[in-house]
Amino acid sequence: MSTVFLYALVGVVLFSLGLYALIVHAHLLRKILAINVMGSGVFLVLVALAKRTGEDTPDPVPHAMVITGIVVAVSATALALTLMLKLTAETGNAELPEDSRE
Amino acid sequence: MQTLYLALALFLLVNLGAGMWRIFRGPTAADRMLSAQLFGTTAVAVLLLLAQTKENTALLDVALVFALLAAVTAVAFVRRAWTDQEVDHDSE
Amino acid sequence: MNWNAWIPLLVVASSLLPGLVIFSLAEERVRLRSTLNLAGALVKLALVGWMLWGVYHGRHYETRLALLPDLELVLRAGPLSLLFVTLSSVLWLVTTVYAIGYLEGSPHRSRFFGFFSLCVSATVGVALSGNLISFLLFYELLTLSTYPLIVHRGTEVARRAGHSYLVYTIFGGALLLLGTVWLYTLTGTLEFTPQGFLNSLGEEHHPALIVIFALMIAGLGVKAALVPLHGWLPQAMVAPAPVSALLHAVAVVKAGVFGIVRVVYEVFGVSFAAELGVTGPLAWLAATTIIYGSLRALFQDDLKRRLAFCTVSQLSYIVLGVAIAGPIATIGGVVHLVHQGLMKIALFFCAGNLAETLGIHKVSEMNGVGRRMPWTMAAFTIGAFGMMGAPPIAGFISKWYLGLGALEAGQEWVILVLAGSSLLNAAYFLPILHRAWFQEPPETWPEERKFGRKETAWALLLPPVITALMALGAGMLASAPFSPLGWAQLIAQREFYQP
Amino acid sequence: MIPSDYLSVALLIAGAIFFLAGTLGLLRFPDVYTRLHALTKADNVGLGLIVMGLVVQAESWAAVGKLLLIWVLVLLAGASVAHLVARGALQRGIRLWKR
Amino acid sequence: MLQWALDALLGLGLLWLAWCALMSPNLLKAIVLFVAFGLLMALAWVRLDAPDIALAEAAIGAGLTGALLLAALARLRFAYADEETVGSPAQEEAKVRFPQWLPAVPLLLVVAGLGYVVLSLPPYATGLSTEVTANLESSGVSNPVTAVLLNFRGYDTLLELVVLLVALLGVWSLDGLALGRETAPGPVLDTLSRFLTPVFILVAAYLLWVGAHAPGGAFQAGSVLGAAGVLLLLAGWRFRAGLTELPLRLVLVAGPGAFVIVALVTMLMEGQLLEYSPEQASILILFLETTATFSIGATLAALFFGGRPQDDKEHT
Amino acid sequence: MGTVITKIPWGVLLILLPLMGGMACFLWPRIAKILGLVLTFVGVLSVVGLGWQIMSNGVYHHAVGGWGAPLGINLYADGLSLLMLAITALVGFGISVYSSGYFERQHSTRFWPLWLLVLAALNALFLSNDIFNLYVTLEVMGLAAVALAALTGSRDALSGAMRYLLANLLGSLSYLFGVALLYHGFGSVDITTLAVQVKGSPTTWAALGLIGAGLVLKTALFPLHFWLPPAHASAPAPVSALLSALVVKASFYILLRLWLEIFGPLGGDVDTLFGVLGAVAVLWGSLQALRQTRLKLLVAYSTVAQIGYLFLAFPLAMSAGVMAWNAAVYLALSHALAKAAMFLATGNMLRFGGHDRIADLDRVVQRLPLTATAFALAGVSIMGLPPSGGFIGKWLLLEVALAQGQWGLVVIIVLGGLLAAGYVFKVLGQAFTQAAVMHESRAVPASMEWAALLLAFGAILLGFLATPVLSLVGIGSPFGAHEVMP
Repeated sequence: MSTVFLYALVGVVLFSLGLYALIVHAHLLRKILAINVMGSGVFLVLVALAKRTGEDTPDPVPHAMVITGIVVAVSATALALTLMLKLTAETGNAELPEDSRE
Repeated sequence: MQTLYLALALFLLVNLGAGMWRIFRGPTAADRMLSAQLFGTTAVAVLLLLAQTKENTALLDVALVFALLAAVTAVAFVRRAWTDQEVDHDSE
Repeated sequence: MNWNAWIPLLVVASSLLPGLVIFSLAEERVRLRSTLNLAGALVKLALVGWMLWGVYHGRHYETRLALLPDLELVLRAGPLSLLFVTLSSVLWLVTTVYAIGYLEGSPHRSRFFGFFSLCVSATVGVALSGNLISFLLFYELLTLSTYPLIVHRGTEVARRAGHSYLVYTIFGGALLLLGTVWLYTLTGTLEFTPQGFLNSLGEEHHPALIVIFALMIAGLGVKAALVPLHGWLPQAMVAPAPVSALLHAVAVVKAGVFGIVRVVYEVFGVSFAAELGVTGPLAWLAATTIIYGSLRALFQDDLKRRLAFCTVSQLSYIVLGVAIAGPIATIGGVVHLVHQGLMKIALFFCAGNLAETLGIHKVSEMNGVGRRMPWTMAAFTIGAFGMMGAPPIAGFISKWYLGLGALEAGQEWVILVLAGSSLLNAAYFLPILHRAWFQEPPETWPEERKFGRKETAWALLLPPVITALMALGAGMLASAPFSPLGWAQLIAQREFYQP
Repeated sequence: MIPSDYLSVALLIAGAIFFLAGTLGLLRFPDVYTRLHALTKADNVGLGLIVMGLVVQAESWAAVGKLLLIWVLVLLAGASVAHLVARGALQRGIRLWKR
Repeated sequence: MLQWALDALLGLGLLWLAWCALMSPNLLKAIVLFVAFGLLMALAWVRLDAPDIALAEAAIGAGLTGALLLAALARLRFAYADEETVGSPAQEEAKVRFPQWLPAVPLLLVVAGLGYVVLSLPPYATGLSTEVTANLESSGVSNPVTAVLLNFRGYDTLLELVVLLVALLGVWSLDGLALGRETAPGPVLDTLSRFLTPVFILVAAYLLWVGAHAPGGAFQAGSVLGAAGVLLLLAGWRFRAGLTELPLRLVLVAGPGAFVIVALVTMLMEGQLLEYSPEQASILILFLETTATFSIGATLAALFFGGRPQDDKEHT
Repeated sequence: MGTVITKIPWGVLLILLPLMGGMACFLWPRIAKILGLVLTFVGVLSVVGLGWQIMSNGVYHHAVGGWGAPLGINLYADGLSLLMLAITALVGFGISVYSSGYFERQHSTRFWPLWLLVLAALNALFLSNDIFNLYVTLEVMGLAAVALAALTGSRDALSGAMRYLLANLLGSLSYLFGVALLYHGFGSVDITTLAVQVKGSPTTWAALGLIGAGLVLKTALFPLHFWLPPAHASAPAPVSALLSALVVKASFYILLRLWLEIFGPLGGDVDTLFGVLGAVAVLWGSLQALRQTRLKLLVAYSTVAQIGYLFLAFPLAMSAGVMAWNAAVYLALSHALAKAAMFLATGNMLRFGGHDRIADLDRVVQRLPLTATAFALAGVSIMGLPPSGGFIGKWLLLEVALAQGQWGLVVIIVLGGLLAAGYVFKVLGQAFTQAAVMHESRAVPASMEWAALLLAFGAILLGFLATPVLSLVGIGSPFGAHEVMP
């Protein structure tokens, strides 16, 4: 098994780990971390598989996509953190209220 | 030479794994931060070695950015995240 | 530019547009509102008269608008549509006059008259629909525009009545929709055609067609108040009297019955329906409704409720006439569509007058009311005798043809039903008349309003008298060229004798 | 291997040893202040030695400059952070380890 | 063999760090572990021959995200009425709503399925690299990643700058946040920031310049600039009030704004959106990258700062 | 005249104008409102222009950067995209008019830039022919939508927005993973190229699973709808309208587009799954809506139900093709208009009465006749009663279901309509009571009432426009060419 697939598999597992943490954790900061880990997993898959060109230089297109993805991720993280802080300030609790249905 | 660089990189990585223990162990937030700092420095060293193996001077830039930003996280910690509450936990 | 293609649409628009304007009028613009209403009604009547004349001379009036790529919105003036259109546009004019008098000074009149106009537009649309999808469209529009009228008073009782009305009619509408779409997937057309358009379908579709027939009759039966789908009708009596009159005589129930007529004659075709074996059960259902409605009417003290159950019963005469599946019974059924409307609207106007002028709501309060309000009660008496089927009033003509038709079709049991129902009619109308004319009036009426030397306001008095006279006239002049009977014969002819 | 390679190897290995020492110190020393001491050894000397080892190998002056800059930056960050952490720890009343 | 061991160790280290970061009962520990995870990710990018991403990750993933998370944690504690509730293990266990293994079962299936799919992909595939190489000449730059980012798929990059702006608008529309407690900067930090800021700027300029032919570019440069802003903010620096109004907003939209204008102009001249003529491509890309760098830097720093600057002034 | 109109690149303007507008609103908050109104109106004109172009020249292509697929990004618009753009422009203009009266001072300066950027993202999304580009547009739209949902900063709004954000991010990542697999499996992210290249393989199925799951989550199909009611119910009224009418449709559009071009032809049972979930959504959403005591939640759950209808087309399309998709598109369009009107009307009632408790609305509804009419007309379309766009959609759907003998779906479609009538009249029944106003009421600007009313009229009018609309959607035959509309 080449390193390409090693890293791609690591990416798959990271994605799933993040998903698992996203589901089981109630604390929002942890959910945000989980989303970030999931993102890293996807990026890893994208970039690892780009190395399959058979030459020294990997396919640059996924690299550009991942850079885009990283910027999107940091933007989303910043927004999510601010929302979390505002919510905590309102409710005194950094978790989502169980269900706001009446 | 290549082998040496790689071996050293590997060694530093293992070293890093050992240092991780302090992040878990704590006991104070400061300890955790210190090990993260060591982590950063080691990563710079590993990067430098990897740059040498790949003979890609661009990787030096990565190390440079690492080195620059190592301070930012640590400062953010000291200035923001470090709260007073841990006074009593520091007993070993 | 072919003007004839736009007249059916104009007939619908002649009440729709005034209605929309009326919605936006301020409450106090009484005169403008009344003018709009009456102008709309008159224009409509004129247009309908024009079409009547034209159709009689073989002209063709048809509006077609694309609705779906292969389905059109069709408004067409045929004999059957004109029968119903004429009835509703004449009665709308009368009812409008009555409503203007009846609602004087009460709140939310703009809203009321707006929906009132919408309701009539929908009814006219139902009448003129040239295919099932147009019919369905106006049928649902009718549901939606009547609901605000039923709950108009805004009381808890009214709200419950409206709720019950909606539950019944929306459900019925869904069944009708289902039947219609299903039919469309089988045939690819929905155009009303004399003698139906299903003959060409193979045997293998017959079970499906029976189910479709059941779905459609169930859907239409809600509005036609066929037992057991009649529950909403007596409840809806909480609405103001003009609304009741409209519901019972012109719009809602008639739309249901008219739909049944259309489905049997122009979708399935009478002979095809008989071949499918669906007319027999329909006749039995109608017979049951006739007897059941009459029996229930017998035990109501509330005047409007008694009239409501009377409606349940009388409507099924029409269904019965259709279901017997013979030409003469058809004439009886179709002509009753008009006759019942005229008589019943007179009766409801009278009931409204009693409530509005004297505060009388119950049969037991009607002692001697004939002396206080002779004109009103005279109209009532004509209506009541008509319902019983006494000659020479319109009801007699209907029953006569129904009976003849039943004999012709070899369904003698129908005579029994008719006789029984006439007896029952007498049993619940004669005591009222007896009370009104031959009992001593009480010292004071429950809630009397004075109108000078008249027994009540002109706007309230004229409509019942006029409609009662029309009922009388329809019976006495039945053989005249433009009489309802004449049209009914024309229709029956097209259904049974034309190739 | 040319002579400069030997020098480089020696420097690199020495650097790695300092890193090991730093890690051990981080793990074994009893309190924040002593651990700080260990850490800064790894930072300053360990990385310094590795940088020197690589400078010997470097192919251009630009690379040398970058390597040195990296070292200086890490030194600076390490020193400042060590200072800040120590000061913070003192301010927060974390006690010094006494035998 | 050594290569393999290094990759395996990195991969396992990534998984282990991620697991520990996600499952640690202590929030601070989780964040520190996450920062460490980011560092290892950067090493992984290097191993995967993706130095551009390694640079971005080093600046954004490991540096700025870490600072953001730490600052958020600080504010979170400030927002809590009861500080004890932050990440204490007892609390954490009480909050688990269902058996923790329950989602693990389907997720293991997901891992197995996706793993199988990844392994089923052909071991060699060129993707679009041949097309990129073929058109690199006329793209105006020689670094293929920059060529993709600013020329071949420049439209994506334009929208990506908008994402940043949207995030900032979102953060600002939520009002300023309480800063949490902050100790006085002290002379060391002051000196450090004074010394480092020019270096940051130099490095950013260098990365921007070098991006045309080597790893680097607007995002990396912008993040370094943003990090400089963060450091200055941490050191207690604040802009003059006048600068936080229109001038700041102008800097923030300069990147996407310039991009849109270039898009319009190129469309008028060449017929297609963002179609550069080969002669002007390199200068246009440099222009776009420069404005983008400023915007990215300012936006990242502003995101770290939290609320709208003038709002914050009212709070303190 | 005609040549001038066909020469202007309307498609590109649809993206760039709101983009620039958003930035300008951010720079100069004072002119934000005017600029927003003008630009959304220009948006309507641009769609007309684009429609003109498409009708005279056929489908719209634009190779961004001049590279063309697969290296560059292609913009593409056929009848389907055109209709989505048109409904976006119309609803968008309605929302703008409404918002100009709704938001005050601070909220206004925050609303306009985000709103224009959402609009730009929506237009970019409907015009894109590149699955990675779609990811970026999804993110712009998603983040801006979240920020708008949280605009009031109330506790409910914040928690709703947070849930929404997490669902959004999860959906995006799942989608991106699918994109990664497709790219590495078939070497392109251009939809047209992929349509040729993609073969049935584990990669394709995994990509379908990931992309499908991500988009279904964003579209809020049962059981992944959990985030929608709190987010849509707690946002400001125009934002709720935007979310329910347009944003949810955007992810549905991508799903539809990818299904049509890439995944659908490969067969498989996913369509059945979509159908079952759609059916459950119709019932569950409607029942939940009936149970609600607060109006906004009722309307939000109604969205859950109506989204279910869209997915009923998938199993039917297997053999019915064009007809089933036409039904889905029609339902989507009329739902967009009707639901926007409904949320705007709800906003009026909320503002007038200060609350949205259904039981106490009698004092509100009857005082706002225009709003009540808007709600009623929108309700007619939602119920699927004639004459309305909703009716046409349901008619087509029923026709297909009956023709295929899918009795289960027939029952669901009819039952869903009945339940919808239940919850719509639960509100409208309040309009006719005679209660007096008990408390302080707040005036509702005419622009807000008319915006709701006109959108509702649009939903009704759509019932009469089936022939032109369905012939428009056929341009470029997005649903395959095996059945040509007469």
